[in-house]
Amino acid sequence: MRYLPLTSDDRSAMLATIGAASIDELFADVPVDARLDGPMAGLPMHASELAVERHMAALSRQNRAAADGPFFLGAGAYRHHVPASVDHLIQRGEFLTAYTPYQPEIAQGTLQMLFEFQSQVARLLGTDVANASMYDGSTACWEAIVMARRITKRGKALLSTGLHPHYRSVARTMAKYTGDVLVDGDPSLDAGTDWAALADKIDRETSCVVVQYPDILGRIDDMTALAAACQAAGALLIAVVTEPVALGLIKAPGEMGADIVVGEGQSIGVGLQFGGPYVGLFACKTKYVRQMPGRLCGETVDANGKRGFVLTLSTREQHIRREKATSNICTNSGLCALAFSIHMTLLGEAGLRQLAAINHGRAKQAAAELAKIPGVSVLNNSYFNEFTLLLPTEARPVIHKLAERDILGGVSLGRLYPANANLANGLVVAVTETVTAADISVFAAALKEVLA
Amino acid sequence: MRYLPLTSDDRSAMLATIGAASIDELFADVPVDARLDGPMAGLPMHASELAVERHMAALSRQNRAAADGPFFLGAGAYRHHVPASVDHLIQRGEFLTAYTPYQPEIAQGTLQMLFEFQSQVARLLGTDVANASMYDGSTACWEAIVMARRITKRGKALLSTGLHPHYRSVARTMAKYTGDVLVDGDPSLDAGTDWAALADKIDRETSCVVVQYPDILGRIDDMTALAAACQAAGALLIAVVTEPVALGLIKAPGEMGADIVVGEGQSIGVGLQFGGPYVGLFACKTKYVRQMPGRLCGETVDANGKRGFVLTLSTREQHIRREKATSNICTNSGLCALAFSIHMTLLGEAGLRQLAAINHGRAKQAAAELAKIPGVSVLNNSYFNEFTLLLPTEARPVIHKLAERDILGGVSLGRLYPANANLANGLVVAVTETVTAADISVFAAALKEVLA
Amino acid sequence: LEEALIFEIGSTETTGVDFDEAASAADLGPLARTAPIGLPGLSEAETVRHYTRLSRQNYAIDLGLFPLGSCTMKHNPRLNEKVARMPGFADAHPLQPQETVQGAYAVIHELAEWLITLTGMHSVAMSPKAGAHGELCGILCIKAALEARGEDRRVILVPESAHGTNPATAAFAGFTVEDIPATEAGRVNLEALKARLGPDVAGVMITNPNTCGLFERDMKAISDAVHVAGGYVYCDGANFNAIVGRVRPGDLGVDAMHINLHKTFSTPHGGGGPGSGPVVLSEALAPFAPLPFVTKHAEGFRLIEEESAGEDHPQTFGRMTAFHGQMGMFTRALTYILSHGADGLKQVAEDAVLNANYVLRSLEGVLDAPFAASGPCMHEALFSDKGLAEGFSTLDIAKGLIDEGYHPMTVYFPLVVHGAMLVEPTETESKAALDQFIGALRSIAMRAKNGDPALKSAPHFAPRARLDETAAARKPILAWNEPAAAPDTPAPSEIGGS
Amino acid sequence: LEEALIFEIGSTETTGVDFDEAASAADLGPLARTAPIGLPGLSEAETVRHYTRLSRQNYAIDLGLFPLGSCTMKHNPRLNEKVARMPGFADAHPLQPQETVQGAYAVIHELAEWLITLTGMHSVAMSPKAGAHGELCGILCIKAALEARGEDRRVILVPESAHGTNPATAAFAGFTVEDIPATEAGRVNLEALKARLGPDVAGVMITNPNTCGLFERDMKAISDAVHVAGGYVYCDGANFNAIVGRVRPGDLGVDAMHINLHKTFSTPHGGGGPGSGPVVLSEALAPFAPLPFVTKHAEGFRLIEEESAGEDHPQTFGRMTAFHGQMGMFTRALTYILSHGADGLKQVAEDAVLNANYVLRSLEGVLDAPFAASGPCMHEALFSDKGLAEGFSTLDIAKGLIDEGYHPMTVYFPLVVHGAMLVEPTETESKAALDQFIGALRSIAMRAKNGDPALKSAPHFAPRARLDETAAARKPILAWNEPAAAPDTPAPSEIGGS
Repeated sequence: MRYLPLTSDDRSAMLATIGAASIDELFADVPVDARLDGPMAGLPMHASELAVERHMAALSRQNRAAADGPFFLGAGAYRHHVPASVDHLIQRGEFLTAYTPYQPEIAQGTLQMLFEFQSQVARLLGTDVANASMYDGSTACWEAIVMARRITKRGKALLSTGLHPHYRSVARTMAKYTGDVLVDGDPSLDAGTDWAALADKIDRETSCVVVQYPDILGRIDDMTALAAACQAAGALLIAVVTEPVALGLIKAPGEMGADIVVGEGQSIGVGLQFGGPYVGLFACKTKYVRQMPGRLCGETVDANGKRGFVLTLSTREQHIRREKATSNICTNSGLCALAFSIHMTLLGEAGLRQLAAINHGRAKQAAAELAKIPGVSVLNNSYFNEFTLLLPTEARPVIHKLAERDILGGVSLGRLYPANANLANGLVVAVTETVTAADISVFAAALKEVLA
Repeated sequence: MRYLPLTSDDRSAMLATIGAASIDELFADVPVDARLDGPMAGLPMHASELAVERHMAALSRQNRAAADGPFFLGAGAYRHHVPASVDHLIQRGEFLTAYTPYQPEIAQGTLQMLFEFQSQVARLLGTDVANASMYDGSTACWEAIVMARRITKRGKALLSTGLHPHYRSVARTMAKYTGDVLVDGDPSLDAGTDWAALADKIDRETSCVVVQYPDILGRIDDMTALAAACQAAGALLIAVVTEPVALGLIKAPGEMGADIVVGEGQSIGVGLQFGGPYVGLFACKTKYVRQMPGRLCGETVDANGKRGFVLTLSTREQHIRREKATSNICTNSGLCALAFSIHMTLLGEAGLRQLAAINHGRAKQAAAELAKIPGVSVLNNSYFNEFTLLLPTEARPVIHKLAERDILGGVSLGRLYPANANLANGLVVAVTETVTAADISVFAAALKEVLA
Repeated sequence: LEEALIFEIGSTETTGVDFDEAASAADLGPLARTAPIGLPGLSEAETVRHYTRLSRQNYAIDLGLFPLGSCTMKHNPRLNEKVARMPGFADAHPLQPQETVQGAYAVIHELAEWLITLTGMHSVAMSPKAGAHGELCGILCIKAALEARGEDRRVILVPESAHGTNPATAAFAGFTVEDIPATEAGRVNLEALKARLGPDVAGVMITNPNTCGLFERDMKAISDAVHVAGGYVYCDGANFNAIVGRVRPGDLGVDAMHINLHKTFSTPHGGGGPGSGPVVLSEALAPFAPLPFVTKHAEGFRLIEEESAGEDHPQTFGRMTAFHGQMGMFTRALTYILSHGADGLKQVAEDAVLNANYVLRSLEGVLDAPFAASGPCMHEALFSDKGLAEGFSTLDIAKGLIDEGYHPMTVYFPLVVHGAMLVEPTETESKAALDQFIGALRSIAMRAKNGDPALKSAPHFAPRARLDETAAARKPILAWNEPAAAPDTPAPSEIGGS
Repeated sequence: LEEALIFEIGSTETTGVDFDEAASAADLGPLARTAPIGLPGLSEAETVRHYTRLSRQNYAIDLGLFPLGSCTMKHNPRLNEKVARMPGFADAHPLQPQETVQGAYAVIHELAEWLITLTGMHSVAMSPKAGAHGELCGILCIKAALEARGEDRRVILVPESAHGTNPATAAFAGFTVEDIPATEAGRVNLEALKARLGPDVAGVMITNPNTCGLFERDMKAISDAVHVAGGYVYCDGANFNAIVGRVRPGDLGVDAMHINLHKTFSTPHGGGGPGSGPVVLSEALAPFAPLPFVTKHAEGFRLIEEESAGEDHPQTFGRMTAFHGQMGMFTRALTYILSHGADGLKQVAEDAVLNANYVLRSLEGVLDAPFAASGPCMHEALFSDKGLAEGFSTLDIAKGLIDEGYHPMTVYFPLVVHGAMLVEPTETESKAALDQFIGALRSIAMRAKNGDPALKSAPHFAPRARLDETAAARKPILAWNEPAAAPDTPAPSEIGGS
């Protein structure tokens, strides 16, 4: 078998060295009735690379890939063009097949990259420091809420109704068990955010306010006043960014006073990947760094005085603190962080700004064209590359009819909020640089037809 | 522009260092009327990676890829499964973006690989030594004929009618200019090779006899007697192998006395690639090594006595000998040789033998099934993984009708020998491990239908 | 071997990406970003060079044996990488209409079936993003099950030899953690465990094979006792690679177990992640599994998420992550599983155990092997620092191994052994590679026993000498900042002003 | 940094490839291979490790500046690699029915159009497999044209500064080669050339920009003179990267010129190949171009090969290779060309020339630059060994550069300059990278001028010290052979026998 180098002769010689008569002897500690004899019944035997590749390719072809036609899905995962060099570099064996950098002398590649990643993320989000990445945006959001409780010693979190409903679900799940109280709700179909109302709800029990920017309906707003209200009440403002490309064009949450900024970094370098692996961004003010979850890479010097990097502040972590750790996390999303960092390096500030501007321009173009369809209107009074369309009918069946025409026309609010009939006519449409003018025309024409 | 790192500031600073007022000054030696001002008219301007990828992907989709359906083409290029690790490894920047190993101290990766490649090729072909690869099989064949002239000081080459017609064309082209006399012809539809007849034609003018093994119609034969006849007449026997996988199952030409063995290595590691780049194999007896064309890698030691590898015997080459060189070649097919060597290492002797046996078995299965079709018969009395079908009608239109059913059913002799009506009903069918039993059934059913 | 930071070589004006159009003017008013962000850019050529050079400062399994115990650094097949990049997997959106992603659902379902069969369990939650996330999933299932039973049990028992994540997870979910001591032989003390069981105990978290590399012989007895006492058994499956295809945890009474796809099933570690931690569940815990998941029906696959969970899966404890989990790891793991098949996976476990025992027996004469007398180990061999010369420690052996061209083994873990060295060769190492490694480790061990002072300053042949971790933690530098103007190149204004 | 040979670590029984079936018995009689072949196999893990480790003993453009003059080591974009692997290109057979490979023909045709336009020529032969193969193509066109004219001209004039391939090519095609001297300023001596022209001269082969890195100012005059004398002008286009988008060789009277796609158009060098050498042709030579080629028609693309050549292209000199040429390089080159566009390609030439002049002017004070006074260079800067200390040579500078982390420049070429050092930075190097390189070269040059003995034994920090090339050539070892039993481990029978 192609991944197993031992030959039968090797195995015999090794058993002799060990002093065992058979492999089975090495499993002597397993109770006899739990020990399986032959290969497990009912399962296929080993297969050639050719056969496996064929099988998986057949499954892959049963999916409609985003590139196969017009594509307008967002709602927390965005399709951007990832330069070929990103994928080339993350496949270098020295990155791909390395472990957590426990031995920094021979892991400076990963460590320096993480230090650069942390620096890029902190700058992008407008904060002081960032960690070496989390599982994804949704778990980062929940960790931020828990972190706010640790800092404020309070247990009530106010969630904006504009927070991604899946992020809300994750927070609710965890809160059930940690005992946090969450105040949340479904969004209403307003042109602007619910932040002013949220500011009014802050009280002395409030650990944090969580807002998404742009929010699930694509709306953007200034969070300066909300940050001030939080600060006045001793609560933390947590900002969630699911589309970091936006920050090439609009102000960073940290600039506007957010205490903790978390995000989904998938947009940059990682790709859609049917939902994962993604890369959670986690950043905060310096003063909170020792309450931060997750890995951190820091600069230091070696015995010869050379600059080098190490994992640091690990006294917060589970392998030192066990049940007193800041979280139970013991991986980051290293390879995705690498992809993010490479793509960000390729873009640079100039490229990111241009990419963001193109996204915004393309979205405006699409919104204008779609709003011309009778009965269709754009909800938002402001947006980056994603906006909510209000249809004259339920959006979910429209999506399926469009899919029959090979158009993936967005995410219906009916899917995101199945229990809320008020939202059923809403359709969240994302427009990135990968969308062409022709795609927009085809989409608009088809939507018009479907709605007719 | 993404591949150009100089900024405008850099350019100005550098011009200042140089002491030139403008870039144009650096082109002062170009006559003014030949100097173009702006970008060339009528051509597109630079484009994003996204746009270029889209354009090329659209062109790619206008081809029917081999994997898209049943596929039976061979005739000098064979579809085999290439393990994913081969492509991974040849894309390592240290291999991909290195130059010819002119500085051996920092090129041992390429050099050791070439030494291993040469050793593998020599063993596979049954010869003493092999070079570091040629452009492809067809040019290697022609170089072998020229080499035979250098060695024997004779100018007449006898080409088997079983030699690939494109190889014959290449040899004819070159012979027109070097002055060699070629004796050749189209194959006749016999079950066996023309080698016995060929042996009779050898005379004192004959520099070499060139036979293909398996030949263009898929026939295989023992070349021992022919080798003896050559030796007796002071001529060299050149064997051409276009399907090296065969040598896992059948005797190597070198074993049977061939003096020079050349081949197309594409089958192992390289893939179809619409005809190139491929990798020419070139091997011979030790006594002829200084008459060999192309690069050679040899073992030596460094100043500290460590084993190392260098390009050697370069006194045969153009950069030393100029017009007295053994050939004008100054590249090899390094990256394809690497792919060949990696794939061969993965296979090993056991794997190669099994692969060859599977190919042969699958071909026998296909031949049996196809021969059941009324009016269809198999020409060959022996073959490896490719055989010639005789159809009751012209094969060329049949091929197109099969293509309409998404079956690529082989190479017609009509395409290979357009001027020879006798061969028009012949169809060369290759069957490798990538062909499934279902593919064979589909092909047989469709062929039956088309012929009905 | 120094590579400057991107902040030192890049510029905010440079970009390695082209666009086909100029950006149109935005009308975002006061939200428009105006201040500089400070993100350096490089051309593509410089970018490729920067990261290629950086990569060469890493050790990796592609370069040599990587015997980190409990981390299972086995070969990562390249077919996995190729498959994960097929457009139907890599370029599909998690919220596409269900009819357009049947192939993706098929992958999730097919992998789920394999995991269920291989573990002999009832069902599996696929969405946890890593092993620790899986632990949380299992513990939340237990908590939900207890709530459904109306019981308020607050204690989770964790053996000493557990991974640090185990107590962290239990504490995170609001449980009180209590330790259970190990026996002299490096296993859970069954009697101590039994003695602690009672109506306040929610369950146990146990690692099997355990972190000493030993199989918990009493696993079934432990499970039975916990079940009788009304608790649940969580098994940390990080070491499942030692028994895959040979033992089914379901047969030992386990209620929940996470599987690290990057350990047992060869998905790449990537310098620390991403992981993937599906959790297999017993029938008792299955009703509480998180959303979303995939079910198979005559007409195709269906995704169960919030909308339909009400009727299909009412007791779910909720969603653990935004989407479906680590799809990119599912494709890789399934590719690996199909490549090995039932026969190959069994061989994986056998070769992993064989390799570990070979290392154990080849080195027990030179390094102290505390549990060697208690029989064969499983997939990893444990040694201690007993017998090293005064002033020499496990750390010196680790750093010495670096100079021999190896990544060190896991050190100072498990905590039950002093100066622990945990060696896990994995099944993808050849005998020749093991012999070479054994020779290197033997020579270093002898140097540490003989007190060779050069060993104290190892590594000497790595990109860096030993790094000052204390300084890093005392005054953390976590992001790059523009250096202050160096004193020897003062800005003109400074000169004027002083 | 030693990696054993596969023959030393592999075994003929081991394989890293699985098959789904047992081999059926073959019935090949006496042709069946019975004797062992001796091909070692490795498992996939070992294979990946072997080649990964080997690769790390190479220097490459991905690791740093690679200033090999006349070799044009520019950045190889990764998009090119991705495109070349698209299944429609990588997994298509050269003999597929024409209607199934229209996209492949479109690539060939689109690239051909670009090459024709960029060079201002009439047509292009795409099939030559490398630059030297392209030279042969061009010379064969000239020979065929002369034959068509019924003239028997046997002399090809080649300037001293030509690439060694030029005379080799001409000789191979049966011509007599005669040298033309260079002027003091490093260019072709126009008068000497004119003086040699006559009815026996078939043509000239000239490199422009030439191998001294200079543009041949008199190119047009040379062409005119050759044409008047009834000959043809072959231009070696290896250095086309210096003028692409700025100058069209067709405007200078060139009849044939090969283009190294791996130089000007960024296809990877791959440690020595594959190359790709399309040849652009003037109207005079176009009728003789080799088969096959692609033509465009209303209904699609058509391949002209032996069958239809009779009517469409009767004067062709024949086929140069089995199939269409280096398709894999065509996709890469076209990808690169489309990425740059007309504006980008012009910038490529300008930046390449700018970078070379920057190196020339930054170093002319420390290294002798023989032609610096004659004006700007093109894409490469030429230095000589004049002024080095007694006993120090160009080779020492080259080996010293290795220790500074660079690949050396081209040395001892062109032959017209003593101890030549030819530096070609290419356009993909940043100013910062050039400054660092200039600093390193300056420091080594100073050491060579001051006679630093350590330089004589450089490199000290490379995988190998200087290798003994003489020994390698004297008694060539070109393939691995099982070593004879070492004297200290004699086989028992030997002991008995002696």
